[in-house]
Amino acid sequence: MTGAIGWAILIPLGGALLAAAAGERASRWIAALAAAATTCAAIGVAASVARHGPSRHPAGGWLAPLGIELRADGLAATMLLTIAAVAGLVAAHALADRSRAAACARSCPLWLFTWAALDALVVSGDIFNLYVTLELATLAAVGLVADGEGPDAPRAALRYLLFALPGSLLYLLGVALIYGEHGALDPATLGAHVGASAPDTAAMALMTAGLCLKAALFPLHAWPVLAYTRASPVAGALLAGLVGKAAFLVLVRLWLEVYPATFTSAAGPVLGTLAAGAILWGSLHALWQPRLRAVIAYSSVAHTGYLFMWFALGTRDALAGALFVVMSHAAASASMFLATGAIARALGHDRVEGLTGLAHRLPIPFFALALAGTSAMAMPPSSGFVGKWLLVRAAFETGHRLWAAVMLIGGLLAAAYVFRLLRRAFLPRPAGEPIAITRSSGGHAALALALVAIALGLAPGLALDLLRGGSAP
Amino acid sequence: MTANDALAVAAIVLPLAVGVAIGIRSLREAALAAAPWTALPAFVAALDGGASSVHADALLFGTTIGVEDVVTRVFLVLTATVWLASAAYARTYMAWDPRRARYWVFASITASGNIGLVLAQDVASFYLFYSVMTFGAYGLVAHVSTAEARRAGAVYLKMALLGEMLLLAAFVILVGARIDLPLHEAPRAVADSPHRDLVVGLLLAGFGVKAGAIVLHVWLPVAHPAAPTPASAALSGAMIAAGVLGWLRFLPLGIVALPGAGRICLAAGFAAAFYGVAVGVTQRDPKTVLAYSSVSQMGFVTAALGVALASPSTAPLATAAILFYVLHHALAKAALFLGTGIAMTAPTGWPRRLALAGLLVSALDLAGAPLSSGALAKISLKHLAADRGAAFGMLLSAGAIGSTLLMVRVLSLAAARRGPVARRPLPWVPWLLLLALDVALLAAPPIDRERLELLVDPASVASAAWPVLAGIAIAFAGRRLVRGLAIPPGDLLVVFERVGAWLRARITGAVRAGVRAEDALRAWLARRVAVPRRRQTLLREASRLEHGLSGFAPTGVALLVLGIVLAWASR
Amino acid sequence: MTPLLYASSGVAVFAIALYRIFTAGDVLRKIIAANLLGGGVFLILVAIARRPAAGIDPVPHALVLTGIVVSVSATACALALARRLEGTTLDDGDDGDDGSDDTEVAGRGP
Amino acid sequence: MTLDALLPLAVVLTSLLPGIAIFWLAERDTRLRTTLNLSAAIAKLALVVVIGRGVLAGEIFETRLPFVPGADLVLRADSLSLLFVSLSAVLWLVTTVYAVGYLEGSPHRSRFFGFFSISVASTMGVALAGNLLTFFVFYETLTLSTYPLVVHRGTPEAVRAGDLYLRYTLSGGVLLLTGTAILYAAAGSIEFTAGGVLGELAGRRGLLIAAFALLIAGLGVKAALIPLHTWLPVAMVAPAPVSALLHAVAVVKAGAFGITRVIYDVYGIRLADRLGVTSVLAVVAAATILYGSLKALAQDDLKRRLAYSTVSQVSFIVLGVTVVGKLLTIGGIAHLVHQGLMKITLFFCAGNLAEELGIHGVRELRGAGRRMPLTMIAFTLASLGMIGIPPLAGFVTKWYLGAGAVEVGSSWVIAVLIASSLLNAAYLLPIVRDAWFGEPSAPWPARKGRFEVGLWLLLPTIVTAAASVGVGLFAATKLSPLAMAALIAEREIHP
Amino acid sequence: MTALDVLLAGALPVLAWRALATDDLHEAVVFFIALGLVAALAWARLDAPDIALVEAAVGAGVTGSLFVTTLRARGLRPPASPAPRRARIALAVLTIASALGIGAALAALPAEPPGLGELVRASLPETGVQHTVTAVLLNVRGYDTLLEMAVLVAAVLAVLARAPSPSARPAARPAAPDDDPARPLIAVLARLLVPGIILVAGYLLWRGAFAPGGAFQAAAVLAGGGILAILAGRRAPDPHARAVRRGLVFGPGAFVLIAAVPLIAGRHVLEYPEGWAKVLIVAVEVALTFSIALTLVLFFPASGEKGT
Repeated sequence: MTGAIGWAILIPLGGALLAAAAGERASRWIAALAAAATTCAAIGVAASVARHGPSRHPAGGWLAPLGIELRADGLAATMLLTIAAVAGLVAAHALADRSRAAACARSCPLWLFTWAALDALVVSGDIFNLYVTLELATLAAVGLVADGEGPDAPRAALRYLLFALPGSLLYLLGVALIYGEHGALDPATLGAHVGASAPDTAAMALMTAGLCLKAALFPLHAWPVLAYTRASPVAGALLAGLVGKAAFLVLVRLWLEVYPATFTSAAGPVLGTLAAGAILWGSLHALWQPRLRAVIAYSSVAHTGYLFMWFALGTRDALAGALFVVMSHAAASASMFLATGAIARALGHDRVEGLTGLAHRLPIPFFALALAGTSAMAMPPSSGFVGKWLLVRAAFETGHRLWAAVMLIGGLLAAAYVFRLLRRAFLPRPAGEPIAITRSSGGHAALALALVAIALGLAPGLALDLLRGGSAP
Repeated sequence: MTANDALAVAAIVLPLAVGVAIGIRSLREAALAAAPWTALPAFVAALDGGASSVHADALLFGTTIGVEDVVTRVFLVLTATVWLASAAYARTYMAWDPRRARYWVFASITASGNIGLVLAQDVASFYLFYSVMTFGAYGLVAHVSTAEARRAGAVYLKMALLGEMLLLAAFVILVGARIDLPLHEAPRAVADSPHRDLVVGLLLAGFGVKAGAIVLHVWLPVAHPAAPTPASAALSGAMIAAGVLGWLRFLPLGIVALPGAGRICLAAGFAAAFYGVAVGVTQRDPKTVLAYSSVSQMGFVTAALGVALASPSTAPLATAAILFYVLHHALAKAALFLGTGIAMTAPTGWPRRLALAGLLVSALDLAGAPLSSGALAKISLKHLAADRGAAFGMLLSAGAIGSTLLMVRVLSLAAARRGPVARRPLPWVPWLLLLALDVALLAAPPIDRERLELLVDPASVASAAWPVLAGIAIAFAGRRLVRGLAIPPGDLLVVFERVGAWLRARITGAVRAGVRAEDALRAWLARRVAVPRRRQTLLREASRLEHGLSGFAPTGVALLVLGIVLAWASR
Repeated sequence: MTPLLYASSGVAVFAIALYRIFTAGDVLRKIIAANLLGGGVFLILVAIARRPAAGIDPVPHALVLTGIVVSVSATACALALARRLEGTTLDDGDDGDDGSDDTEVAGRGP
Repeated sequence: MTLDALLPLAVVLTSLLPGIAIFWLAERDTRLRTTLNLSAAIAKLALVVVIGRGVLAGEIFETRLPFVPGADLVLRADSLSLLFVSLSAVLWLVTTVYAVGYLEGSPHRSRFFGFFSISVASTMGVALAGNLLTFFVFYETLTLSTYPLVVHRGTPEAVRAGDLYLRYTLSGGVLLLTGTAILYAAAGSIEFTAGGVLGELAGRRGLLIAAFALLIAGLGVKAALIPLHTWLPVAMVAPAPVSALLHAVAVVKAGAFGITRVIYDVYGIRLADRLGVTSVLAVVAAATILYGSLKALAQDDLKRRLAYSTVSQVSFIVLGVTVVGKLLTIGGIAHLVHQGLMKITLFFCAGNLAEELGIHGVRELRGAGRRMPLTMIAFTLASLGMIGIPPLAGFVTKWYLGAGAVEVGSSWVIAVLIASSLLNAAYLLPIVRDAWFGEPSAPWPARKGRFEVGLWLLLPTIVTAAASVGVGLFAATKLSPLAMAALIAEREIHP
Repeated sequence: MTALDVLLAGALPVLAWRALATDDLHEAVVFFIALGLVAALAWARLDAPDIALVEAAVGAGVTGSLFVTTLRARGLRPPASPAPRRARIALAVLTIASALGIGAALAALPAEPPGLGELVRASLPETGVQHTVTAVLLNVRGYDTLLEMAVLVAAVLAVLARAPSPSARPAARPAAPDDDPARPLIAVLARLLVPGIILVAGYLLWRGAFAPGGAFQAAAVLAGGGILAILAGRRAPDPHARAVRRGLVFGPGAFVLIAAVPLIAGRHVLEYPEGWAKVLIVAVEVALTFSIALTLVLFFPASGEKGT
């Protein structure tokens, strides 16, 4: 299946286009088929990487310096699988939801485009191509947010767009400078030439700053929160779960392949400080948010902090840990968003007080929230723990005791804000609150995602081998 | 497993089994019927005199029980006899008691414990049966649901626990890991133990609680009378002897000279003897007087022990003397208790006269009147005193006077008869049998036959007679003097109780204060951190900052600052 | 020499746009700034392409073409949203409000 | 993966899988749930017996699952883990029977038994963990799975107790994680091996002491060492089976077991002693023993008194394990089983009294002996055992602890033992006395069925009471916990 | 380095500042359009004819008209308060500093960079197209263009997400030509220019293969014509109509199909089979032109459309 990597991008693209053109019922079938096929493609890529190790697929047949290369290595394979799992299950939720069938004509193409963009981003081997994939993901995400029913959707979408644009354009300026200096766009050749010259430094600074804004690293963290709290569950799940991680993955590619380690080691502590800030600031705010979605949004801010800790630590294990946090948080936050969606539909609002006495009334969404919460607070046996363990251990190995302490305190704060939600579920239900118990289809997808987060924690060996098997060069 | 071995095992297991069976509703009636005869196998084992040894590896730490030496046999005789008599007596005495079942449960378990500790041949099982007996006896002491019984029970329990802990400490220090140390090696172990003095002290005190040594005796005068009569008989007869058995088993008599310990025992012994008499005489209740008489008699035994400890050469003689003395005391004291029980409630006319006569016989026997087994016991003690100088002999005689005084007191109280007349038939038979056995002891003393001739020779008769006569004379003379004095039973106990109450008040006060202090600390901490108030301002501050951060301009500033810092950091 | 001239003018446009996108109050002005931000970068890119004596390097041109299409799409999307926006600025109303206007259910929560 | 390698994993799964299955059962099909529960418990017991025979014969069963670079998930059945596993397996079967009876007709039983099985699975994991990371993983799952049991009743008071429980156990978990991470960073994978693995790190005293303090603080929360114990009495608000199996046995023992593992299999007793940390821990343990007993004295609620008694008794294990001495180790490790049996009997009796007669306060027990003879006999036996009266379980371990203290010459340990026995007597014997010799203020309600309390509740109580007597009486037999402890001490102290 | 370059290079930042700093939005839009035209000139001076064409048609034309329509649609809104003074000063200083930094970096760029120009020219024959930019756009970096098309469709879906279909609005047809004073002029202009525009677009499309031009440029010009037609009163395409959506998707769909075919044959994605490159590129260009034109027209809101 050498072409699997191509299919992983073309199928969602084609599916999106067909869904956009098709009628209401047909678009749902097309979207479902596309989702299934893309998942198979992703599995195909992962299988080939696991068996034969990394492979290069020059798009259009043009080799490295000239054309764009698609690379299927360990990092790409694991991320493809994660995207397939999360986007697939979110799609299942969107399609299974009878009441919002009409919306599929509008939203199905958008989340298929998002899926295609993320797949393209993860496998892309060209820094300009990364810009295009980032833009596609952002625009599709803006479309999804704009699709929300509330009156505030356009404002949330516009804010999201106007904050994302400067980030990508700073990145583009960085690309321009690097091309100006080395006349090449693929990481392989760039890696060899990029040094500490003025244009390279400026490019690294611009690209990193731009991507930090797009990844919403503290203190640039506030802009996506409005979008998360206003988006529909599907949009929220995709945004917080996957799109939020795209910029980080691009930065990982850059720092691994384009910028030489010595050159960026000086910038590492800067990002480390911001990451620590993100963990503490995000967790603190998640602790007292009145609304469930806001809690999940700030939890994502905190988890972005864990991701960026790799830049300060730099070891291979730390990278495996950060990527594990990507996987576990993608599944966990998506599951939490879907669960919140189901709960909000039943209660009419998503305020935290609404959770009181919910354990028996809405068992499946509650259980999904609990399992996802376990992963969010990085408690064993979830995959969140595996990620945090690798990061904390790497921190101690490289002597960064402060970062280790921050991560551990972050874990405790995470437990605080998760249990603030869960403890209410056991209290008796206040008499007055009506609950519209509809057949909460949202719950099952949320539970499936939460189980993915837990299963990954129980058998991380597979994912770690895949990561190392086709290890990034 | 010879017949004797089976008999020994049955002696322990039968009472225990019956005790448990009573608990089971369906077996209750049958068990209650069998309860009085549970001491029979022990009695038979004691009589036939055969040696036996049973080793059960699995039980506790590998227990061995059996009759292996003369000490075990003598104690088995005395324990079996007393328990058999007490059980027979209780068969009729307890017939109408509403809580009959509970009495028999505790009585059987205590009997099993008592017999077990006699037959036990290793430290662990000795301590096991000793504890079973101690805690079983609580049920007997606190049986009667009156305030005194409950107080007696509480006192008994506290002192028993103290004793248990002292013994536990002693055994742990002495034995260490070799828990299944055979008893016959125990004295050697004590002698060689690096902490010998500490162990000896603990043993003396631990067993002293049971044997009623001075100061540790306070529970005895309170507990024995509170228990029903058969239980009192068993308590004062068999269980006091258990304390002495403990001393004989563990103390290194004849192995090493312990002058210090010896002197202490001697002093404590005689102090107990005379103190017992002094307080006993003033008592109102005959059972309490008998209890004090036990304290004083045990005083003599302690003294004899002191002699043996001080000079190892006299050890065999002393042991023999103590053995016979304890045997005699057990039987006589049990008979006296049962006798007073009957005398106090016998209907007037010939039954009462018969009871009082019987009582007189056992009183004389205990006081050591000539031609009685008491005299024989005293003679063996005198021989011991032979090489210790005249003082020891004189003290012995003074003691004899004291015991006579107490016996006169008992008889006078019994004669005055304040108790209610029992409407139901009285258990004459077991008492009379016990009396007969006591006398018979004279005929076939289980030890040193040759002493018998001495009994009849005129010199010893004279030396036995004068103290008794003097005692009677003093009693009549001092009758009026004694009526004014009224020392509460348990004498020092009142002091201890007040001290104990004060201590407990202090401890619970301290604990309550501790709890209050802890809560105050926690409250102070909460106030100091003032989490709720502080949290509100913190959160308002944080949300204001967060709201500020989410605007465009601040994000722009942050973005550019980050860009510049990154460029600067890696130039 | 001309490429450097145009490149510096591109940087100037980029800087102005960057400054105004963060300080502009009105949404439309921000969108214009976003557009010009892209314009500035494209200027720099094309200026870079112009340098070699041998001939113009077509790759930056292709990049700029793609960039312009992306920029147009973004601007069109932004303007469409701006048309549907009620208020004039993006900062009124904070994020953590009480959530009563929840997007999920048409009916108001109790 | 040969069969031997699968056994430890099977032990954990026999309670994990049914647990997950039970979640999906509807409330009404109690029969299916009970059969599932009981068959799982019996299957586990059978497995444990199989493993037991193997381990005694010197075999080693080990399941090694790839987990994280540099550390695997290892489940190994050695002698020490066998002891804890067999205790938990037996008591789980007994407590399941008890719980079925106790929760008759109460709501959310599927949820209860689901989490109940998962928490036992975590306890099995804790017992069988082969390295420090696996231990931590199961240690935390234990916290998560016991929380819903603490708040099972759903009353605001239960949830508040749950909060306190979480606050302590989660912070403890973080401390444990920090310590584990430090050691893993410094010495690579920390496999539990007799005699400890930190030999080569001996030079870095500061690091070792810091890591030890963190590990013990983390474990101390569950082992209820002062001042980390306050959650235990508050958690008594949970239903009786929970406080019986979990708070008296599984959770509390996990802490003590952890400390044993850290001292013997991570640091090694000699290194720990050289670092001087064991003496500090011994003092804390002794303080906890006395503190627990004194606080128990001041409690009026029966379950809270038993809770404080647990706080004090668990520290015996810690004391036995920290003071260097073969006998002390044997005493400490055997106490792990003995205390478990005695304490679970006491909690079962408390549960029976609460369930049948609604007795919660210690003073309401007067004359209960007549109305519930069997329960009160069990209570009496267990209490006498706690005090250390032969031939019961407590006596054996106290004897070994005492003998060990003498062997080592630390006389203050004997003083602590004696003082604690007296204090135990002070807070337990009055209850026994009132029960047997007190007069009830009002006549007791009549018996509902043929027995004094439901058979499901009575049977386990009697079984555990008999066990606590049997374990003491037959301590010298080969299979008794004492013999096991001696075997462990043999392998741990002098590898 | 002629005076014109200096003039143009200088005009650009000035126009940008004027566009962004004025408080009157109308003025800002006018300056934006002016800047677009000047930029087109600058591209021409920098020998980038393709970009000049696209900039003129799309940058100034379509975007400019979009801004005007949005301005009119939003009507008069209270002027929004700009950011606080302190933040503005800080931002000004920071922007200047970063501008200087980037300027310094640009200056440090090598005069003779190892660009990809020669490589492209060397492999021009295999691309099947003579014009280098089209070769890069549709063959060498065709994958970028593929994703770019997706961006375009995604954007138009986002724009149309909530837009009401013109037919649904009460005033089905725009106001009659006579009531709007400017109407007659536009009507005449439209009748004159539209046919010309279509012709120019066709020519641009055709010459793309060997000279500056191609799909984007043609589509841009075509879109300009379309918008002019709408302004002149012709009915705007209904975004919800099935045919319009098919038209939108036709171009990118064809491109995806062509990209997928080599995959089925076991080759890399978007690898034109031997010799077929030229034909396929032309086919793709035609399809794309039509779809991009339709998309750009759809970006243009039907007049008078209020925010829903």
